[in-house]
Amino acid sequence: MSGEAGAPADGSGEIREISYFQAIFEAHQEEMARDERVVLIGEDISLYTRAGLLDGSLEGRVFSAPIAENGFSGMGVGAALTGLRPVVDLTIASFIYLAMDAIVNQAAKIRYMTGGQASVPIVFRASMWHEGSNAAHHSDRPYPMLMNAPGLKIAVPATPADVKGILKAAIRDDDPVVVFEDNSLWFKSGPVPAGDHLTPFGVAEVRRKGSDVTLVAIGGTQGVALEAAEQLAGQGVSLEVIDPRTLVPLDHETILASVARTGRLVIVDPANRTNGAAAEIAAIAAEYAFDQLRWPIVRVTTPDVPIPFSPAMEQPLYPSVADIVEAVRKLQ
Amino acid sequence: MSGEAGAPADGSGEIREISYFQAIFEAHQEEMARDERVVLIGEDISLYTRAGLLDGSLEGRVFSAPIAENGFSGMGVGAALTGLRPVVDLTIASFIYLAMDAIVNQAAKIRYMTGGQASVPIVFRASMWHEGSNAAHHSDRPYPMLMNAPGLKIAVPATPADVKGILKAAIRDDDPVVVFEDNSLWFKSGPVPAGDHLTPFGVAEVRRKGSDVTLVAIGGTQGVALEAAEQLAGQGVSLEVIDPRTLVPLDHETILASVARTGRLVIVDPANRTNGAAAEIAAIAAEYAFDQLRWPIVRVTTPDVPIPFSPAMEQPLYPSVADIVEAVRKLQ
Amino acid sequence: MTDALRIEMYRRIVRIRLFEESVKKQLAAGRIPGSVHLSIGHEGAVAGACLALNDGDQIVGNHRSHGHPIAKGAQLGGLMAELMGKRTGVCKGKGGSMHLADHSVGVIGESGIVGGGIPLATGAGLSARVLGNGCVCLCFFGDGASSEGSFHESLNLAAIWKLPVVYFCENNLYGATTPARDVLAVEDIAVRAVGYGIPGEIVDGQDVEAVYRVTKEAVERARCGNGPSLIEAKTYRYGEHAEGLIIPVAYRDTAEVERWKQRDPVEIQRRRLVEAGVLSDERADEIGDEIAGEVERAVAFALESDLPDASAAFDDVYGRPVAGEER
Amino acid sequence: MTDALRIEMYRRIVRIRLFEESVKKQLAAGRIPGSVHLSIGHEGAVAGACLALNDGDQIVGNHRSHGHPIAKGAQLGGLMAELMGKRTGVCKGKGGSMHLADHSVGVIGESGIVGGGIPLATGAGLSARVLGNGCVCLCFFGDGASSEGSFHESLNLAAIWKLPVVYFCENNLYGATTPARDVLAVEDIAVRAVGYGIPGEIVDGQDVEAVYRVTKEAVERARCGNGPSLIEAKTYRYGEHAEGLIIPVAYRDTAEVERWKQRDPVEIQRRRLVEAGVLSDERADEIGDEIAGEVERAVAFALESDLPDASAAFDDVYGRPVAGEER
Ligand SMILES: Cc1ncc(C[n+]2csc(CCOP(=O)(O)OP(=O)(O)O)c2C)c(N)n1
Ligand SMILES: Cc1ncc(C[n+]2csc(CCOP(=O)(O)OP(=O)(O)O)c2C)c(N)n1
Ligand SMILES: [Mg+2]
Ligand SMILES: [Mg+2]
Repeated sequence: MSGEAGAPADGSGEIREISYFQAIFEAHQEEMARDERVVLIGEDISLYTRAGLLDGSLEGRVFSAPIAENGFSGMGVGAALTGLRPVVDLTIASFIYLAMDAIVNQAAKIRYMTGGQASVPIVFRASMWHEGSNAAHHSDRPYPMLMNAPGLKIAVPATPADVKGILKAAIRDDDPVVVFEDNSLWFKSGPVPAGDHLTPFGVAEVRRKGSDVTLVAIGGTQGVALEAAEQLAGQGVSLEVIDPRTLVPLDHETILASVARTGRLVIVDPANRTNGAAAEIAAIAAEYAFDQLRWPIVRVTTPDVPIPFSPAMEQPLYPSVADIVEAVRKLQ
Repeated sequence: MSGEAGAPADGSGEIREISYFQAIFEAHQEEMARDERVVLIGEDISLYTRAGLLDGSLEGRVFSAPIAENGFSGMGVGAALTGLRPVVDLTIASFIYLAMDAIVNQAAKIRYMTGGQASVPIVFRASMWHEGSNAAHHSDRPYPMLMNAPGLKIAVPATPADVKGILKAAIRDDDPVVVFEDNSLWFKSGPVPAGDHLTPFGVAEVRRKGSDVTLVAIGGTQGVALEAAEQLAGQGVSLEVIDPRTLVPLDHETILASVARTGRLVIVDPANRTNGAAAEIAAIAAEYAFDQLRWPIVRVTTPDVPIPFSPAMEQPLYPSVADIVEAVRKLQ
Repeated sequence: MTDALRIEMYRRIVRIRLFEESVKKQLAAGRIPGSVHLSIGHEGAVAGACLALNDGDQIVGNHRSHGHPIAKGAQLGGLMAELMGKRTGVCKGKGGSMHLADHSVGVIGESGIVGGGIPLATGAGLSARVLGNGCVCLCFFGDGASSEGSFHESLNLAAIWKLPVVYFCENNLYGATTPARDVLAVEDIAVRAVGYGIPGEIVDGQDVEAVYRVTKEAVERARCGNGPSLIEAKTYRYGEHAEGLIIPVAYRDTAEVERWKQRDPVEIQRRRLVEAGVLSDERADEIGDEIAGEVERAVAFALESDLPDASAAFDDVYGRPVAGEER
Repeated sequence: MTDALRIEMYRRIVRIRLFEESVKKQLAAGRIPGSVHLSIGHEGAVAGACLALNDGDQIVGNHRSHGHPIAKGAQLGGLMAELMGKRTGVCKGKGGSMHLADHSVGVIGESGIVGGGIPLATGAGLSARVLGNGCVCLCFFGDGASSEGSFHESLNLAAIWKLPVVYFCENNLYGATTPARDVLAVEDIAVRAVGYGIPGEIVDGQDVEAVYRVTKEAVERARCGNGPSLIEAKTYRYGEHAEGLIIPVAYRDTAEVERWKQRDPVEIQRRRLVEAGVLSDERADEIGDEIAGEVERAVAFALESDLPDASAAFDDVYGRPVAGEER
């Protein structure tokens, strides 16, 4: 049911069950076909056309790059300034640190610094890897950092429909968007409308309606959130599960309205705890929904440790159904 | 009075009035003289010995580097792994983005990834510039981002005594510490104990005692915070002003204990609003001091815009006395 | 090289010089906030290189790039107003000295982050290649910037895809207070071209015509699909790293400064044109006067202009304002 | 080169080969989590280079660096246990395949971030210079990594300060699925040495003795204070980029793979020693058996070892636990 909720049909086409991964490439394919200015830049991506993920005719706009994240990200920014609409594939999110100058100093600021002369229509894609024993150099979830950089839009799509809709909307957006994919979702399927399906920015999706506790779940945590909601429903506790879908802009209204009804807020965030996205959401609620809040705001996050290699240590770190159930139990 | 509060004498020496800037160099001078493993790395820093900020005899340990932030920061990390205790001067905080791989992927994670075989005793210094029309490429305050990277310690010293004590403690610390200096403080003076004055990490300083509202003020905002407290005192509102001094580790106890007494929390943070340090502090209070909180938590921050050049636009952006007074007024 | 072009070179050099001298005065008078990195001494390199471009071509500058938009044909009024933080500034007062973009003449960005502009120029090259619009991008940076990773990454990217970019290093022998010889493992930055299989040329930056010739060749190579080049212009800044900045110790010889001033780009071109009979001394003086007038009008325009409203700080963060918390 | 050394080269090559073959089996059997980048094919380069060092010297590896600690003298048990995520692993199960540091033998770090280790090695050079301890650091990286800015920045830093670092590129012609020729503007990475005024050497990576000789020279230069060198070993990986990774399309010729296997580093050194009468075929077989035994014991040790407690995830974030929120 989370899938349907995430895929409001826009009437343009039939609904198919496809994977998150397929949805990513549908978005690329459609936007590249629609607009010749869309180009792809990233490592090893000549595979996209060669493996049939994208149509072979697009080959000339797929730039399979050297391993030079800051260079090719900045190149993407320059291309965006001069007429292209690049999608820069940073592959794994930990590589974003190498491209921070291009993203934060350049992409995010150039419209502003030029007094609006320029726009920077660029999309950065990055995937966040979990539970694969990829260890500390390949397991970060750095979206909270980028939320602190004005000028960027930050998306964390959680369903096939949303990743398609967000990517398409991002490619058409005149501002830099960083799309964080949750790698654990890549091979999960869900309903996706065919054709021009766009997901609006700044509009949260209520994945499950409820009345006792508001559960804001970020990105790939929808699954554990909904499962926890199901379990707790069996125990007479009704959870409202909200997926913000984009963190910048963030849909304050939907979250605050829900908290106003429930008086309880739990935030599930797969990023590290300190200054994660959950901190911002908690701060907003503590300022603007304070009078309706009846219980402490609880964050369920990945603790503040680099991600270890051994599954014995890694797996228990991520927010789980049990963690959420326990957090909610605290509020009674 | 803020100065005295920030300079608990350690009995080792007389108290002098020196500037924040002088205090920085006293710390360097003393630690380099004390420990031959301390080296400095940064751009244009051969000036330090040539201008007499440091003793000429230290010249051989001052590495005036090419403009290559990631390279020399990573070099610092490698040096820290192999017996030195480098202080890497990144000059202006916006340049940190270029060194994020060295800081976040390497410095922060190496102890962990090696299972504790290695330690990374390195200090990164960065100064944050305000109100000088330095524009968007030279005006960032990126400490909130680094708070999300486990393995780093983050300090925001606000007085000459604290910047000296924090730098000295950071140099002796076996873990990477990023010290954010507020450039607007450089030429302000305050009492600093001579000799071995160390400021502990994770211990906030109460800059002014009060009973009605807890005001957590970060880094360079102590001045406006204390002035606002003074103004409000005249109107019968008693503010407790707390300077966390280090953001990682953060002194939860002092903040929560104060909030428990006052029931009101305002946080003043010169970083951009979304996911600033204020968000984390608000989230902590909303979880652990909720039952004592009687009013919404209010953040007074720099709004989410890149910093503009023109003083007409720049100056009003930063948290001011009036902003704080207004925020506190909301809580009555 | 036509006479008209040679005179235009002189005109642009003088325009930069007089603009910058005025900037220095306005700063001293407290009319320009912050600090400024002046192009004085670099005019030959800057003007010679920009004149080798077509109007539709692009340039990317750095922190020391007041001269570059001027050389590319920008109006002085918007530049001076920008430096004074006025709403009529070319960037509405948001960019200031280190960010004098003027998209109307192809000045697509200046980066206050050293080396930050090099990938941007590379991207303009990518656009030219994909869009097939025949544009070339000229990328300015300093000797100091050539130590940044972005230099290496960009030259490699442009070389493999034969992007129409000319990388133009203004080697003024110092990065801030640091002598290039102390932080550069090689004497000539141009030799680094070898690592990317592209042409690397050294040119006398004080000789605008020499710069023009070398750049023109590189621009033509780029435009024909033969890929990028690296040009190193040996030049010198006459003033401090940044105007107003007090540097507590001497880091260069006054004799060195004087030696370079003997080879002043304004004088060299003036003398050459006068000696060749292309320009009379009187006409040269007239040009100076005309340009002085232009600069005066720019100053007047800037001084008359209003400061932006404080609320303008909230515009231009995004193309369309983004929903979110009210402030 | 003594016979003993030549035999030791053979021994280390074989040790890497057999260890890696076992790793492949353990992975397939589900005993190693995640994925692994094997050194098979690179053994000549890795062993030849490491043997040119003293015991007290250091190396820095990358994501494909199981072989490097072995070549530097690490015990196999701790490495295999690490790959299985056991608490007895050399990094207590926290590092895994891409982070096999073993400080006891000077393996100071391996970086899963491509290019991330290059500045670290440079820093080891800085330490050696400041501490005057006579150490040299050998820095391994791939052809792909040579496109990163960290390569450029590091070589320049090491060159200006004459740091005792040997930059050793294992050019296996591909970065993941991307042919080096598509993303490198030059054929030989070694030519980039010109840009830093340091020696650049190309060597046959399949010939352990050639690698040893070239590296030894560079190490001696470094140790005597004559600064860094760049060595490019031409080599090849026999298997996939990462074991277990399925690559949906062919990106290299099977003929190419076969051609390289004809020049197998194990075979080349064995044949050479046998032909020179330094080693008999029987003794070579015995060495193989001895090492097979070592590897078996390492596997047994790893299998017997316990997994870490989940709570161990919270150790080693800082030297001393940091006050803060209870979890
Ligand atoms: C990434 C970065 N590092 C450092 C600085 C500070 N800085 C500004 S200009 C400058 C020197 C630049 O030297 P060069 O590239 O030679 O240009 P020049 O000023 O000589 O024209 C430095 C270090 C900066 N702005 N950006
Ligand atoms: C900064 C960074 N970018 C990308 C990757 C993904 N990645 C891992 S290995 C690899 C290829 C590396 O090629 P090369 O340096 O030639 O080493 P090889 O695998 O061939 O030994 C890539 C792109 C990474 N780990 N780090
Ligand atoms: Mg310079
Ligand atoms: Mg390779």
